[in-house]
Amino acid sequence: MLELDKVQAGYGNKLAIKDVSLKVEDGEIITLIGANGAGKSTTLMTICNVVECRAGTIKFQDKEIHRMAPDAIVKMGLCQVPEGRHIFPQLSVKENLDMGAFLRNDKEAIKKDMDYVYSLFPILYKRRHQDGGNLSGGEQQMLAMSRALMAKPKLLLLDEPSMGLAPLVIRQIFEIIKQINKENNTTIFLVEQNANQALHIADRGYVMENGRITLSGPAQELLANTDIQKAYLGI
Amino acid sequence: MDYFIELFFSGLTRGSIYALIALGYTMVYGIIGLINFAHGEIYMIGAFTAFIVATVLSVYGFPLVSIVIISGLAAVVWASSYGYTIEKIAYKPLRHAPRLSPLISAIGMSIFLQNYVLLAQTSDFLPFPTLFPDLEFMEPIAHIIGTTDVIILVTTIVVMVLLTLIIKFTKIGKAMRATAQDRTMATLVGINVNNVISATFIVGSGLAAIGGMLVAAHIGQINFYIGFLAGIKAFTAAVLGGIGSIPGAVLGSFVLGLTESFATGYVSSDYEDVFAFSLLVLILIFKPSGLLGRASNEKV
Amino acid sequence: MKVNLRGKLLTTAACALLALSAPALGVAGDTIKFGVAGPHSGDLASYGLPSVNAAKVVIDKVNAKGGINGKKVEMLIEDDVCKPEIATNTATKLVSDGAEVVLGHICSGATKAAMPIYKNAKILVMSPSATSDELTLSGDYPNFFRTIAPNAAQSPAMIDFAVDKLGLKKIAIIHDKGDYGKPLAEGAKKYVEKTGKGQVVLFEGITPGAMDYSAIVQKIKQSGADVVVFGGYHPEASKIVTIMKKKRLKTKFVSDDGVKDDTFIKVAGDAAEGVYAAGPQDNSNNPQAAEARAEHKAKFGSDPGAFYDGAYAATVAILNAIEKSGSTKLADLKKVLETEKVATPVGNISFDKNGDAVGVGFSMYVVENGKYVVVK
Amino acid sequence: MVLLKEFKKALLTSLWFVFLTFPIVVIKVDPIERTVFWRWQNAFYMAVGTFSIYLLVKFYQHRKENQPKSSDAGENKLPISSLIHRILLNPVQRNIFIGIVAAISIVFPHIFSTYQTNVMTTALMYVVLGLGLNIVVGLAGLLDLGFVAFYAVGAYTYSLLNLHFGLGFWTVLPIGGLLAATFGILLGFPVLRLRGDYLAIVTLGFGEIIRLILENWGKFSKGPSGISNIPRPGFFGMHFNLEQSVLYTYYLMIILVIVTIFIVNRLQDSRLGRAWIALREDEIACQAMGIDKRKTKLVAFSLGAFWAGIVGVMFAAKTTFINPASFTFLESAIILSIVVLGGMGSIVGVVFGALILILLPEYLRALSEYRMLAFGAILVCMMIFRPQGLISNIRRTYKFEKKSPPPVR
Repeated sequence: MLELDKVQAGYGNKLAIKDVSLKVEDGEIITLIGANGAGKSTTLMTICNVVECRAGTIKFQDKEIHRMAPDAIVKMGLCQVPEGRHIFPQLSVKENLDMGAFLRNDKEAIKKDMDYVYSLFPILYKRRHQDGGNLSGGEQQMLAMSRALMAKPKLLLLDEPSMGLAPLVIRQIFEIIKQINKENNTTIFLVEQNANQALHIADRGYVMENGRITLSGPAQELLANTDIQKAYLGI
Repeated sequence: MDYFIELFFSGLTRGSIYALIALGYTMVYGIIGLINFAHGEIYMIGAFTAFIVATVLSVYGFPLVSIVIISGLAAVVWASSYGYTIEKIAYKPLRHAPRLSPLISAIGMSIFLQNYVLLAQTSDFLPFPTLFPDLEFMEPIAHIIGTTDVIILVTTIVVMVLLTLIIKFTKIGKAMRATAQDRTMATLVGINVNNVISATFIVGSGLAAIGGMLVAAHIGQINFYIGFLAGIKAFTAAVLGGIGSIPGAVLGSFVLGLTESFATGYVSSDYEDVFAFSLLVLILIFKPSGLLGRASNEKV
Repeated sequence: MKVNLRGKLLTTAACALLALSAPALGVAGDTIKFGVAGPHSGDLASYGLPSVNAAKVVIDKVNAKGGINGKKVEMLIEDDVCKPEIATNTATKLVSDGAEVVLGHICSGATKAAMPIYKNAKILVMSPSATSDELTLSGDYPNFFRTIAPNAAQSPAMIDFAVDKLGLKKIAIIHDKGDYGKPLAEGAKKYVEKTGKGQVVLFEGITPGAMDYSAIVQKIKQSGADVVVFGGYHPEASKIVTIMKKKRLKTKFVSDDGVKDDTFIKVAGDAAEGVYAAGPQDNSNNPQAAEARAEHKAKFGSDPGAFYDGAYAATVAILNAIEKSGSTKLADLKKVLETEKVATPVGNISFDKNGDAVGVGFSMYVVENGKYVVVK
Repeated sequence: MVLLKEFKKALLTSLWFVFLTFPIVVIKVDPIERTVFWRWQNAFYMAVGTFSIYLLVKFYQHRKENQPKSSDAGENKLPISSLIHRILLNPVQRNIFIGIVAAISIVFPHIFSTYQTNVMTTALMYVVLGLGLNIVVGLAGLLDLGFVAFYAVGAYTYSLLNLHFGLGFWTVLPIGGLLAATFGILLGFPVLRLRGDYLAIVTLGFGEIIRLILENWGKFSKGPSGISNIPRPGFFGMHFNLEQSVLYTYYLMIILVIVTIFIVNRLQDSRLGRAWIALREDEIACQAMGIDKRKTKLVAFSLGAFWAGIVGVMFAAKTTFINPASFTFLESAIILSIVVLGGMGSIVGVVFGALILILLPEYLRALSEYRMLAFGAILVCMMIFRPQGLISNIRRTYKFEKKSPPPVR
């Protein structure tokens, strides 16, 4: 579904990711784990062409997308929930969700999808007229994910959904991720520092260090890998 | 009492013109954080286009109503085209540049446009054709408020309402708000940010053009330099109301217009601008982000 | 490498210096260098460009006839944007380029800043528009002449007219805060206070270029003035009279030379009717004036702008002096200017010891049917 | 194929510009005579002009893209900029460079005409103004659009003190600077809380207020008629003729520029200078580090204003005439442009910026009425091609070397 081949990208005259190659298959949950500053978020931003891809190719559904405009990429069904959630603070919850469906014109279906995300996160329905900026961190994360779902993505990129949240909320969020993957057959590409949680729900995983992929394999194998246990799982 | 009402209406007229120009400032600022110093020049170009088209039409003997409509449309179309083109040439390449670079580019653009009109047209003051004849029924109150004042007020109100509706309910309006609040995220939900910025410039410029045409028709003259002072004042109004906020720009404009009018009426017109700027300083001391601006308290 | 670098740097520096010096190498030739200075860009360009046109018209005519004493006249046109600090550069540039006489500057402020430089170089300067009293009356600038009457003559003329001729006692004096209008207005106020005729009920300055003068017009109305005496230029005057008409004010409007300009009537239209303005002595029977306007129309396809007549007159007077004296030396020119009358669009003029034109007295004009006519 | 596409684009662009400029450039009306002139030839010139400019720009871009990326860490630098960096970082070359500049500035007035010297003096005044504003904008990051107010304070201080009390140039020079600095503090107090663009508009308003007061308060300032016959700077009672005076003023300015550069350079590396830079980057972090925000900002305002005041005195003495028309907003905009164009925070940059922006309009005089048009266009182009300024600031880096201990201050 998504294929990165020797991708390079960066800021100014520094490269943040070097020769990154990875693959996401249809229907999978893939996770990319790594320490702070390893280049995980840059990878996601490069996929959406918010950060320019300097070398290599990115293919989505067998089409090269690294020269396409960001909005065209979204239109193909590739959505991202960025790190830090990026709620539109002065739009209401409902308007935020509307923005998620910005490129869609099928009113009926949008309505149905909105009901669906409200059923996933009933709290959002309660707060639908509040400004996005007034929500708590966990609610904002739910809103960000819902907003991305409103675009009916084929592939959903999630950047650190657990950041700054209470353990209870984290568990809930990860449950929902699994649910979304199963119910809608949405492929999920999950970037996490919380490697333990991420690897538990993922099918496969990649490990990133200093802008390079250093290790990859089925999630269970990675969980069993002693290096990873030492470095990321704190065991 | 009459005197008070007269001053009040003259302040309202001024305020509505400031508002039409200030909206462009505030919208552009909201979306790309740029003080667009060339905005006053857009206003001037709108007025000039209206002047040229109206004169041509009247020479060829068109009826008055069609002259008003066609020249108004032409002013909006061309001013918007200028706004669009200026953004593409002078600001877009600087989107990731240091913050002050687009400001200087805007100042350069402003100097360029003034002299462009000066060279292509003339340095002289030109008489603007009478577009709005005095209405019969207005005669008894003409000494308090004239026909053009009423037209300016009504037009401004209609335009404001339309703009609010556009911003609030249309797709492009929502995209504008989203882009203003978080440009990266707007990109990620599939908004073409470049198009939204262009649209902002187009709408803002169109509003300024309406203002330009109304003012020129009101005072009956035009030259290439009218944009400068209008631009500075409208900018002041926008900041007064809280830059980036659309209702703020309107409120700020009316406050500024009324202050100037009353300052002239009750104190002295010598210090009209001193009052305007002092008011600005005072308000900003007590409300550092303007009347309706959001306090941009950074989270610590 | 180092040597190479230094070499490059030196070459660059040398090139830069050469480029800088290029304009300085004025070639002394067999032309008479006639400088024209004034605002040719910026907000006040509309006052400066007409005098460039006037000089062009006269000089082209003279050159077509073979020049003066066998020498062609060459124009050096320099912009001063009406700013004192730029005017000093303009003046030094003209002096460096070898200007022998100068037409200009336009604004009093710029003229005052530039004069010491011309004075030092002993170059004759004649302005069509700088009215500041100081320029001639202070005696500081022996090389300065002008074809326009000084403020000192104009303010009393306006007040006398309003009070004595029109019989209006309550006077509102308005000015544009500029270096032309404000001294005029202040002079008028002082004159009223000194002579005790009439009463100043309002004295205010307005902001030039403001969008709307409704408030000040309301204030004029409130003050109960019979007459507005305005010191300033025509754009503001036409805005005020337009608003006055809109507000149905019947107050008379008396103004100055800066308003006695056909552009005022064009711009103000109907509202201009009945406005009085002081202006150089009636020149409607002056064939020179008609001819000067016709020449402008033929050459530029439009009517001339502000100070055109005065600039035309100054050019004619300067060239006449050069021709008669056969020299461009200040003393020689001065002698001719002070002794010989010359026919110009502003009348048959010569100059007094101070440099003010003799024979450019004032007439009062009133707008009737879209034309300025003399008030008898 | 690519070529054809580019041609098509160029054609479309030129058509767009023909449309855009149509009413202003093609039609000219005379509303009184009720005649309309159609200047079709202008549309043609516009089409040809934009077509060729478009192709030229594309050609330039194409060449730039195809050039192999320089090994200069990938950073695109102007040759002149990197050259200057290299020179300044190498002490031997730096001394040679300074020597050459000094030599040029000393012989300059002897090679060129009075006019050139006069213009150069003006440019030098703007160098100092730029350096002053650079403290406020470049170092402390406070956007000031009313800098010209302090310049006016200096100029009027000299003119008025001279007019009423007959004080001489040298006496007033420090007074003008100090008074301007006081005004800087006065302005600074109320606006300390404001940030970014709000600060910009308040300073703009402050500048206008000062100008309007000078314009309206005739009894105090002589109003718009201005003050004339201000004496030029003297030298122990000696009297100069105009040429000598121009020369003298020129050398005075050179000395002032050198002193300013020296002081600003020292300031930049001082505790205070580092506090300013830190304040520019992050106010909150600064407060957390114990930097007194109020004091630091006020010092920046008053120091910047001080230089403006000094130059104001010089200005009044040089032009011998001042009126409020010299102190408009446009002047502030030009000074700000100098700082940004030169490269914020960089002393060499500001010097270059001032020389270019002030000398440019003078040497564009050859273009006569197209002068300001060209000036505006050049300003835009320079920003587009060099958004970070001509010479970007060299951040001082402190390296730990074993033998010499790290610089402690």
